[in-house]
Amino acid sequence: MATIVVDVMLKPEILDPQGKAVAAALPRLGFAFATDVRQGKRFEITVEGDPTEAQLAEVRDAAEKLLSNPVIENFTVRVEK
Amino acid sequence: MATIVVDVMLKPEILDPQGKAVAAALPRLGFAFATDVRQGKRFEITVEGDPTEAQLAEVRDAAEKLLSNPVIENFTVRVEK
Amino acid sequence: MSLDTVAAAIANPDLKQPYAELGLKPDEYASIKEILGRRPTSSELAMYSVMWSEHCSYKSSKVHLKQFGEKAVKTDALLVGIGENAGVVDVGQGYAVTFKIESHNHPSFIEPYQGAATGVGGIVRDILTMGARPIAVMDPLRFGPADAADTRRVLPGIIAGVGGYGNCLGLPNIGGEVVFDETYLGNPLVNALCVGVMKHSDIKLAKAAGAGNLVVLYGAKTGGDGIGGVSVLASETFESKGPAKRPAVQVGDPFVEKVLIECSLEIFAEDLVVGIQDLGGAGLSCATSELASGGSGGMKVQLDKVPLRDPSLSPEEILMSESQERMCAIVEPSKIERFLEICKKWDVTSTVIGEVTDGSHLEITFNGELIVDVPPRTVAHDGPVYNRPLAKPDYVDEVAKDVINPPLPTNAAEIKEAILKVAATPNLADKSWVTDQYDRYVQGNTIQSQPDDSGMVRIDEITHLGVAIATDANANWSYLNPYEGAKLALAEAARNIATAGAKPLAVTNCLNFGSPEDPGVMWQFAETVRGLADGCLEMGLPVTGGNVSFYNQTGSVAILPTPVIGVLGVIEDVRARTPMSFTDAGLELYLLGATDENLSGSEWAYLHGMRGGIAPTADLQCEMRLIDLLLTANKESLFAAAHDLSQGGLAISLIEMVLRHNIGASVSLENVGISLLSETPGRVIVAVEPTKVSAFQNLARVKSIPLQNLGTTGGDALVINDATISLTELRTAHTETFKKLFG
Amino acid sequence: MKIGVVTFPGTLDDRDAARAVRAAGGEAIELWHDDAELKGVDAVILPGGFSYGDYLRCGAISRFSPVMEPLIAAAQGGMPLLGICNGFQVLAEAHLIPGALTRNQHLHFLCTDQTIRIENTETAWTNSFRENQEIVIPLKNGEGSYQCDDETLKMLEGEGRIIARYVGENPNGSRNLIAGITNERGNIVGLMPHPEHAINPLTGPSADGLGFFTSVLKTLVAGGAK
Ligand SMILES: Nc1ncnc2c1ncn2[C@@H]1O[C@H](COP(=O)(O)OP(=O)(O)O)[C@@H](O)[C@H]1O
Ligand SMILES: [Mg+2]
Repeated sequence: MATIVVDVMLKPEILDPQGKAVAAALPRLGFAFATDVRQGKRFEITVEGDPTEAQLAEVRDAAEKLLSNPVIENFTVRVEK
Repeated sequence: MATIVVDVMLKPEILDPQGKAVAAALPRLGFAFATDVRQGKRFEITVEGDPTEAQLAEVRDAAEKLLSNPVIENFTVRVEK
Repeated sequence: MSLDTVAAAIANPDLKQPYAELGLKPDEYASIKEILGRRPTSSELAMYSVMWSEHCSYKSSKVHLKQFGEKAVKTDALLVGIGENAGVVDVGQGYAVTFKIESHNHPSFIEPYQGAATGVGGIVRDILTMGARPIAVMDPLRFGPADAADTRRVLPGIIAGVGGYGNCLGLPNIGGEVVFDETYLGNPLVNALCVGVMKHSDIKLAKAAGAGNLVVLYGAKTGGDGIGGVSVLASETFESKGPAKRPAVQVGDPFVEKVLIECSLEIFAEDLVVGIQDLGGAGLSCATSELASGGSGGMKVQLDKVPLRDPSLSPEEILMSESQERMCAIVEPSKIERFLEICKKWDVTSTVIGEVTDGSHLEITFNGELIVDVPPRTVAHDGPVYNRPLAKPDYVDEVAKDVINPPLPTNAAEIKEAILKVAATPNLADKSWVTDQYDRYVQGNTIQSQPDDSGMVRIDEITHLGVAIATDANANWSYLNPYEGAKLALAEAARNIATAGAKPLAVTNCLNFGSPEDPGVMWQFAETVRGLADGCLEMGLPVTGGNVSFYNQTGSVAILPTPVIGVLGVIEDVRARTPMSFTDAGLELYLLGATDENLSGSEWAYLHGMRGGIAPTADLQCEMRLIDLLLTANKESLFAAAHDLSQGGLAISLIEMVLRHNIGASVSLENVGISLLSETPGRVIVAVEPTKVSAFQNLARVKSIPLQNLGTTGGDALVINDATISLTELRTAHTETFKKLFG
Repeated sequence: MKIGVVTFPGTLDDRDAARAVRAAGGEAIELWHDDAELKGVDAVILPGGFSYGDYLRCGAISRFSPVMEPLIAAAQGGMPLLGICNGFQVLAEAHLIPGALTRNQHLHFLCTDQTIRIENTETAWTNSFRENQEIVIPLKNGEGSYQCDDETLKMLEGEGRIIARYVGENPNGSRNLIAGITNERGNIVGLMPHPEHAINPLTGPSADGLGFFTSVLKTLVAGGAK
C-alpha cells in the first residue's frame, strides 16, 4: 500500500478568497509571519502495492480530468512514502 | 522568500464525505487505481527570507488555532524549497 | 479482543463490568441483571447504557411529560400522537402534516458546524421516518453574549452548519430564533424543527411486525462516529473549564441524506415497508430495540452483516455508533427485491441484517455467536423512571421583590435614542446576516419566512392549502415564573401564526434546562410542563411530540429555563394570508390588546441590567378571542397587515413594519415610554384601510378586544409624537449589528 | 414544446424548473442523470442544487454523468441549454462555456433577492426581455463567483456574451459583475441567480424570471436558436 498525493492549487492569477481570509485573520491572532497565503486541496489516494509509472500516469490523467479544473487550477502528483 | 506548507487532513476515524464522493466518481470515469481517497486542505504560506525555527513554531501554533480544527483534523507543517 | 457472548455471561457471572463509566448507576446495573437473570454481555451493557441514558429514556422527565397525554383534549385532528418518532396532524383535503423539534446543544458546543449540521440531519430523518416528505426546517438558537469570544467561535459555525446541511438537502429554512444571554455562554442551544407532509394513507410507524419479514439497514456505512456520543454526552454536565470529554464527533454527509430522502420516498410510494425507524441517538441499539418492541418483540439480527466504514469496530461499538444518514426498514420478503433495486438506483448501500421472528426476544449474533438476547421493551421502554426531588429555588421569591423601573424616554431626543437602541440591540436587531445564509426559496412553496411572524409553506399548488409554524420561548419570563412562562410562549407562538390567518392546530416543544439533579432546575422543569399542559388543554391544542434537553449548565450555573414551543396551524388559501407589513401609505394603524406598565422580563429592563420582577400572567381566554378575531378578519380581508408584539414591544414591531417595505408611519402615543417598551402579552398591530375601519371596530367589540388608534402609514420616517427617525437611519441601526459583530 | 429538466443525485430545483416551464406554457420532461438519452426534448435545463453534494468542485462530478454525452452533442448542434446555478457550474466544468464559478468572496452561502440587468436579449433564453431591463430574482449559492482570465473576459465583453450583470454591490466577487454568460451561438446560457424561483410573487420576489422560459419557447417556435 502506498499513498499518492495530488495537490491542487488555484492558479496564481485567480482570486483566492479563502487564502485571503486566512491571511487577514493571522495578524488578528498575533501571527505576523505570512506575507501571503494560498489555500488549495490535498488528495491522499491509497493504492495497492508500489505505484507503477503507468499508475502515476493514470493519476495524472484523473487529476487533470476530475480532481482539478484546468481553467482555474494547477496540480502536482507525487508519491508519499 | 520561502513557502511553508501546512497540510490539514481529517483524522482517519472521521467521516470524509468529499473523499468518499471522489473515490466513488473515479471508477465511473474508468479509473481503478484507488482503494481509498481522502480530501484535505493545503495552505501555502509565503514568508520573507529563510524560515527560522521560531517562525515554524509560530506556524505550528497558527495551524493548531486557525488553520485546522483539532477536534476533527490533524495537520503537518513543512518548508518547501 | 475476545467476544463476550451470552454463553460467556452465564459461564463467567462475576466479571467486573464498567457500567459506571458508561453512565449507569449501581441500581440501574442491578436491575439489568434482574431483567436478564444474569449479568449482561458487554454488547447488552452497551445497549442498555445508551438507551437508559437521560437523552434516550427521558428518565427524569417522563413522570412529568405524562401530563401531555393525560390533560390532552381529544381531537380527531391527531392521527398519530406522542410516542412515535413524530406526531401527525390532519390538515384537511387528505393531507397530514408531521413536525417536531429536537436539540443538538452539547455537540454544537464542541464542534459548532458539525453539531448543528447533524442536528438538522437528525430531525429531518425523524420526519422522513413517518412517511412524510420533509418540506421545511426552522432553527431556534440561543447563544452567550453577542460580543463574547466564545460566541464568535460558536455562532458562525452553527449558522454555517444549519445552512450547510439544510441548503444541501433542499429544505427551505422558514424561521427560527437567535437570542443572546450570559447563561448560554458555554451552553449554546441548537434546536432544530422539521415539518413534513404526506397523504393520510402514507403514514409509517416504527414497528417490526410479521415473522419472516426482513430487517434492512440502508444509507451510510457505519463508522466510529459519536460512540457514546449524543446519548452519554447529553447526560453529562460540563465542568466550568470546558467539556469533560471530547468524544469522536459525528460528521454529517448531507448529500447522502438527500439521496436517502429521495430513495425512501420512492420506496414509500411503492408501499414496500411494514415499519421503519431512523438511526439517531443510540444508533442500532435504539432502532432494533424500538422496532422489535413496536411489533411482537421477536427479531434476529446478524451484526456482522452491518456494512462498516471502519472495519476495526467491535460489536459493542457497532451497536452504539451514531453514524449519521442511516435508516432501518422492515420489509416483506416478496418486496425485498424491489426495495434493493430502488436503493441501487439511488446508489444507496442497503443490506439485509436480520429478520422478524415470532419469539419475544431481540437476538443479536456476531459471526454466529449470540451476543445479545433481551426482551426489547426492557431496553427501549422500560428504562428507569425517576421522581427527582424538586424545590422552588430561593431566587424566585427574591427577584420577585425587585422593583423594575428602568429609565423611560419622554422627550423627542430620548424617544429617538430609545428607538435606535432597541433597533440595534443584538436580541432585536435584524437577523439577515444569519438568514441570508439559508435557502428560503428552494421547493418553490415558501410563502413566509424570516422576518415574518411565522414560516408558511404551501402544500398543495391546486387548492393553495398551506401550513404555518412559529416557535417561541421567553426565557426571561420562564425564569421569573416557569408556569406562566410556558403558557406565554405557547400563546405567543399561536398568535404568531394567527396574525397571518392560520388556525392553530398542534404543538411541539423542546424543553432546554440545566441539571435535573438540581431540585431547583427540576422544579422549573415541572412547572414548565404543568404550564404547557394546562395551556394546551385550555386552548384545545394537542401536544404531538417534543424533546427534552437537560444538563445545559456550566458548574452550578444553569441556563435560563428555555421551553421552545412550536405551534403549527393550517391556512386554507395561502394567497389570502395577512402579510406582516403594509405596502401602502394612508392606512390606519391600530393596536389590539391592552398595555400595562409591568416591564419585568422585558428587553428594556434587560438592557438596563434588570432581570427580576413578576412575569405577566397569561390570559389564554383573551388570547383565544384575539386569535379568533385575527382569523375572522383574515377571512373578511379586513387587514392590510398584522404583526405580533413580543420582545421589544411596540417599538420593535413598528420598526420591523416600516422597514419591511420601506414605508414609514406616524404614530402618537400617550405614556410614550411604556407604550413603546412594555411587553404585555396578547397584543398585535394591524394596518387597516380607512373604509374597513368600522367593520374592524365592530369585530373587536364583538370579541371584546380593546383597541387603540396609533396613527397612519406613509412617509420616509418613523414619527413618534415629536420624534422623527428617518428610515435610512433606522435601517442602518437595525442591520449593522450582526455585520459588525460577526463580519 | 418539450423542455427537459435533468435530475442529478443532489439536484434540488428540478421541480421548480419544471413548474416554471409549465407556467410559461411548455411541457416539462424529466431527464435522469444516469440515462444517456434526451427523450426527444427540444431544449434542456440543468437546474440548481448540490449535485453530488457539491463535493470536490460544484458540478465537477455530475459533468461526467451519462446524460451529459448526448446533451453536449445536442447543445453543440444548437439545441437551447440553460444551466442555472449548479447547472451553470456543470456547464463550466463541461467547458461548454468559458470560465469557472468559485467560492463567494465573502465565503458565505448567500440567499438574497438580487437585481440583475439583462444585457443581451438575443440569446435563446433572453429574447423576451427588453435590453438593459432590470429584474429581481433570487440568488442563492456558496460558489457563485464568476472567474476567468483577462483574455476570456475581454472576449466575453467584446462579443456581448455577458447576458446578465448584478446591479449594485457585487454580491459574490464575480469579475465584472457577471451573473450570466452565453456561448458564441447564443443557445447555451449559464446563469447564477434563479429565474425559476421568480415566476409568481406569492413564492418569490417577483414574476420576472418567467421571461427566461417564455424566451426559449419563442425561440423554438421560431425554429430554434439562430
Ligand atoms: N417535551 C416533550 N413533549 C412531548 N413529547 C415529548 C417531549 N420530549 C419527548 N417527547 C416524546 O417522547 C417520545 C420519545 O422520544 P424518543 O423516542 O427519544 O424520540 P426521538 O429519539 O426520536 O427524539 C417521542 O415521541 C417524543 O416526541
Ligand atoms: Mg426518532
